[in-house]
Amino acid sequence: MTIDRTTLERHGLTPDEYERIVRALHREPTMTELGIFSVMWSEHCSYKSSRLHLRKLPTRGPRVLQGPGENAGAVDIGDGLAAVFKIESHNHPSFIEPYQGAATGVGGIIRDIFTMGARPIALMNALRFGPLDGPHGARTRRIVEGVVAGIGGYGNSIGIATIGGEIAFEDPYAGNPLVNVLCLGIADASALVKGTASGAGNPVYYVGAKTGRDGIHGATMASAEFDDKSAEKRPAVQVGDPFMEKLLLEACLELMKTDALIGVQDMGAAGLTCSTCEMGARGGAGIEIDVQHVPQRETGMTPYEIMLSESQERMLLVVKKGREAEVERIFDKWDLHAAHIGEVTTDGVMRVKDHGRVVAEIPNGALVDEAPVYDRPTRRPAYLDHATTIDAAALARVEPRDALLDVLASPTVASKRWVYTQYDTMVRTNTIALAGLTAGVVRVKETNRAIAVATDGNGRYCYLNPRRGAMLALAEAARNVVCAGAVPIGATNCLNFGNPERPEIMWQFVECVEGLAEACRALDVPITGGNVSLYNETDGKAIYPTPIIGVVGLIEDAAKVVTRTFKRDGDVVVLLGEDRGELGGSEYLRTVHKRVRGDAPSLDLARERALQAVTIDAAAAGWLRSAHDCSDGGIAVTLAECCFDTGGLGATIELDGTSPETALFSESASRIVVSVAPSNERDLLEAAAAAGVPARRIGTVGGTRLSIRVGGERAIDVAVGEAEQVWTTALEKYFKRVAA
Amino acid sequence: MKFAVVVFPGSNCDHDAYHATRHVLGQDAEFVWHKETQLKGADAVILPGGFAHGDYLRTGAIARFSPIMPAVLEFARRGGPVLGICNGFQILLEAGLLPGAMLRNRDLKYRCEHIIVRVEQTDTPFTMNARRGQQLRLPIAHGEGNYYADADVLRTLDAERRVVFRYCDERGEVTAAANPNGSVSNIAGICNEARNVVGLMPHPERACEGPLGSVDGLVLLQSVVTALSREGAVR
Amino acid sequence: MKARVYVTLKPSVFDPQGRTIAEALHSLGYAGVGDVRQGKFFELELNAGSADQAKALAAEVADKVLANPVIESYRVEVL
Amino acid sequence: MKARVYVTLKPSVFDPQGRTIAEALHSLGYAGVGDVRQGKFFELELNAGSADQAKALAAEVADKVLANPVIESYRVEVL
Ligand SMILES: Nc1ncnc2c1ncn2[C@@H]1O[C@H](COP(=O)(O)OP(=O)(O)O)[C@@H](O)[C@H]1O
Ligand SMILES: [Mg+2]
Repeated sequence: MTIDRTTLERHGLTPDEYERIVRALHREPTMTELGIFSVMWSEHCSYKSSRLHLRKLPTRGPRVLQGPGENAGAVDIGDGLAAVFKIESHNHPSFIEPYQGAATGVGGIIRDIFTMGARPIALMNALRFGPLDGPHGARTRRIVEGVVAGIGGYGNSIGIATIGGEIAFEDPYAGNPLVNVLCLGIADASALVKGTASGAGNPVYYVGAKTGRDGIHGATMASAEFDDKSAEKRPAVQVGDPFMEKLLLEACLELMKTDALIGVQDMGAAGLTCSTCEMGARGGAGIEIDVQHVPQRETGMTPYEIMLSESQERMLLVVKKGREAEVERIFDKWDLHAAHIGEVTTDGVMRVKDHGRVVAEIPNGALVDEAPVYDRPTRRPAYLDHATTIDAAALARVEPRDALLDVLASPTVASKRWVYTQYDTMVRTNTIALAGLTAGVVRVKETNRAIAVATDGNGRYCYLNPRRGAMLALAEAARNVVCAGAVPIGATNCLNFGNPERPEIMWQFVECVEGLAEACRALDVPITGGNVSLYNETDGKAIYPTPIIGVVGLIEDAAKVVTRTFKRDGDVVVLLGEDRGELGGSEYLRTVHKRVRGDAPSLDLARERALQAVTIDAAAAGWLRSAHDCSDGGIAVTLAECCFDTGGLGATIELDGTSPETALFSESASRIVVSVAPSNERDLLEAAAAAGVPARRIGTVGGTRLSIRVGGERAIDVAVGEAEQVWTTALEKYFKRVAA
Repeated sequence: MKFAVVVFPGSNCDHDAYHATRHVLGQDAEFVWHKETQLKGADAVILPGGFAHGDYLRTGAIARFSPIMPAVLEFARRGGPVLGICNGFQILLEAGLLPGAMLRNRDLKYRCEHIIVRVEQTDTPFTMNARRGQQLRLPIAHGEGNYYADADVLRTLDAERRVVFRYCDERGEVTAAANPNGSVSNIAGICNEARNVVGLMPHPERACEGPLGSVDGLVLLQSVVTALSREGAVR
Repeated sequence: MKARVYVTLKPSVFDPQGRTIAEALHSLGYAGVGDVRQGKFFELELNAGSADQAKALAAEVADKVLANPVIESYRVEVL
Repeated sequence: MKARVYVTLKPSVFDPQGRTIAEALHSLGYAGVGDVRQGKFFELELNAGSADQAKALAAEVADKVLANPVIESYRVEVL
């Protein structure tokens, strides 16, 4: 057989890679084998462009039970329990078919969590879209509606609370939205399940939906740019079946309570191929299957199609020989048919048969360990020469009050109520901070503890300064869980970038990874897993480099959760941290002055760490009535948001500074606005002083107006109700149906 | 007393009902799988929320054929207290234990948030500890809670005082703005003629503990404990 | 043999989906579109001896399961 | 004038709802029912000069709004 250039191109393989395949096999591959290599060596599955750099991330820590390499990471949360979590992207499918793309993304990450033996208890999502108005506004609104409905459609149905997330709207995402979904589960720390095959002769089971022709080469699609021909690749999108997954979830958790299971992995990207060779590779074993036993939805499917299908809601399990009846009984109870499709072998080979005839025979090592690794060239992008400067003098003067209302109405800053009311935020009665009030917080039943989760990532900062942008993303996500009173104990990350074959993109990627690694080390937050999504481009235009960081934090006493809202008249407002007058990359510059310019805010990791420590201690001491960090929109937005959802409670604030714009809208990092009872003010200020954290009383809670003076001059004086109206309705206005 | 929480494939608030009755209320509670045919000696039955059979076809349409349903019908016929919450309410409608049907929410969107209902009737086993006119702050979480019944049925429901809960605003007024899903007459929950079967869209079981944002749902579950201690259980 | 069962909301029942679509179409400038009503249909593969048997089976299934008589009516077609 | 637009999932796309309904029918003892696929249809009131115009308008609307060409296909019928 000769494999020509077009066949290779169709499989996304280079001639060099083809030669590697021949070397690994010591012969030419069959078509089925070529298909298998093509998906396993796709960027999506092999991490060939990113692997070298991901090694720089710190992945160990005293609480880490499982780092990268399994279906999800796990950290110890005490009481013999583990928090299991991971983030995953479904960007490309969500652009093509927003509802199903987002829904199946949710389905995929949930499977990664319960395959670890964890009961999924919370979902988060980080979304990026283009502007809701302007030339692509109508299309973007449709995408937003579809994505939000799809996330809700899947999560609500399967019954896992969606407890938070974040959404930003920026031009570069118009042709390539981002849909990143995080799932958190709780497992018995001593009973984490691995995706491992071992024990020669142990049976291999397939369970879940039947295999169809859908999604063939989905992994390859996620490894290529979009262009006007992408429409042809469309059938790669699948329809999610949350009901099937609910059955799988319950049946698998029930099976995991027995000791009949050796290992399990879901069939996500690259389907049966990936699960078969990865499980074998992890266990140092081989797996032999016969595709004739694979349940099929369509007739006449070839081994090639069966191995590459990405039909959703399927799992591969290895169980102990002799326990088959018990396993089958559990799946039968849930109306799932478990099909015995093969056995574990000792030869380290993935062997695929079709009615007994061998159609593929590949050493696991060749597929997994010997996959190509590229050290792609990098080059600092030229845009950085001019984008990082701002000509402040050229900015038109704007009334601060109007600027605040403008920024509050920016969809990125505005309340996301329109979105999160479409999600079941409470199912399983663990959510102990209502949606929109803080990082997502779930209690851990049967303990006193709670877990806070936050996701963050500012694409503008990363565009202007990728290294610092990634550091800021980690710092902000950690700060957000800290504001809930939690200690950050682990992080996951989803690295969304353009085409890594372009040196400028690769440079952004490497800078971000290195920045992230440095921040993780400094703040002592290990990375336990993640995902890389490259080729986020349409017609040669890349998205902003967008690392999304999810941080998980632990609260020892669930009764001490802190939220963002001011609570009581007369409470003292204290600013922890200090402003450095940084407007670069700010929401204010973008919204009010239509500029994405300047350098990202500076970040001193030692100061950040001290700030977080003081806040954690103050929360544990019970001093904090509220806590909210300063991010998009600066302290003006922070203060406004502290007043919102309180029934109109206001505040009177005095800030330092000479320029109101800078004092109000600077996005200097490492700042938290807290409110405390007057009797706790001294305690807090002394604790901060002892830790070397700048802290200052900036005002008091009370009245029904938000009044801010800057350098003694009145800058903003607005009724909370008026500002809140702007903030709450800004997003839904775009989605109001036209009256008949 | 003992609650049976029926679990259909796709139920997802089964644990919430179990947790509320067992751990918050301190009563006995047991899950009953839909393929069983006995209620295991329960004194009250809860059909929990969720998406039984994915809610594919119509909400509750497939679940009503479950093997357990004849036992539920028989229990209800003998006067046993049955509470259908959200999807459980939809199943009761499909099973004909309660009249009417569910349509998609007026704005076609799933909605999850706290709303207020007004207790209209207190002579049901699930509201006897409540005051008439009492406002309860409860979460809703549904895409198809737009209750529909034709004019005849509505007249009967009114005449027989069978509308148990109505959506209202903070002042207790039943207004269009306070109606989250388009339900006819702001109906949030109803009961059968014998008053022992109650269905409602809001989730009282999610509102039984302070940290969750409301404890107003407790009164429903406590009522049935009171009712049974007064009147004795049906077996 | 194949049969289709068409299920529609009864005329007296308000159809929020049809209404929303009509509004969307108007806002997109399709002034020529008036009322819209949405229904669903089921395509059933049937193992039946005759068209009449197929029709009877489909009707039974529609009556019992596929349609809710409180709000919906149905129509059966054998292909 | 009236037109109907029938929308179905493309044959290659899995229809979880249809499958679940089929399984429910089997467990109810309807052994004579094989595969089930679910679709939806829209009944449009159209203001059009001719049947051809009506068909063209309905097709345009189907293409743009009623069906999602990525996973669905549609068929138009003028009544
Ligand atoms: N950005 C990243 N940082 C750390 N680990 C990563 C990152 N991206 C991927 N990984 C790890 O690589 C492994 C393979 O990831 P992936 O192929 O996405 O798994 P799956 O196929 O289960 O989704 C996982 O253990 C994942 O945690
Ligand atoms: Mg996986």
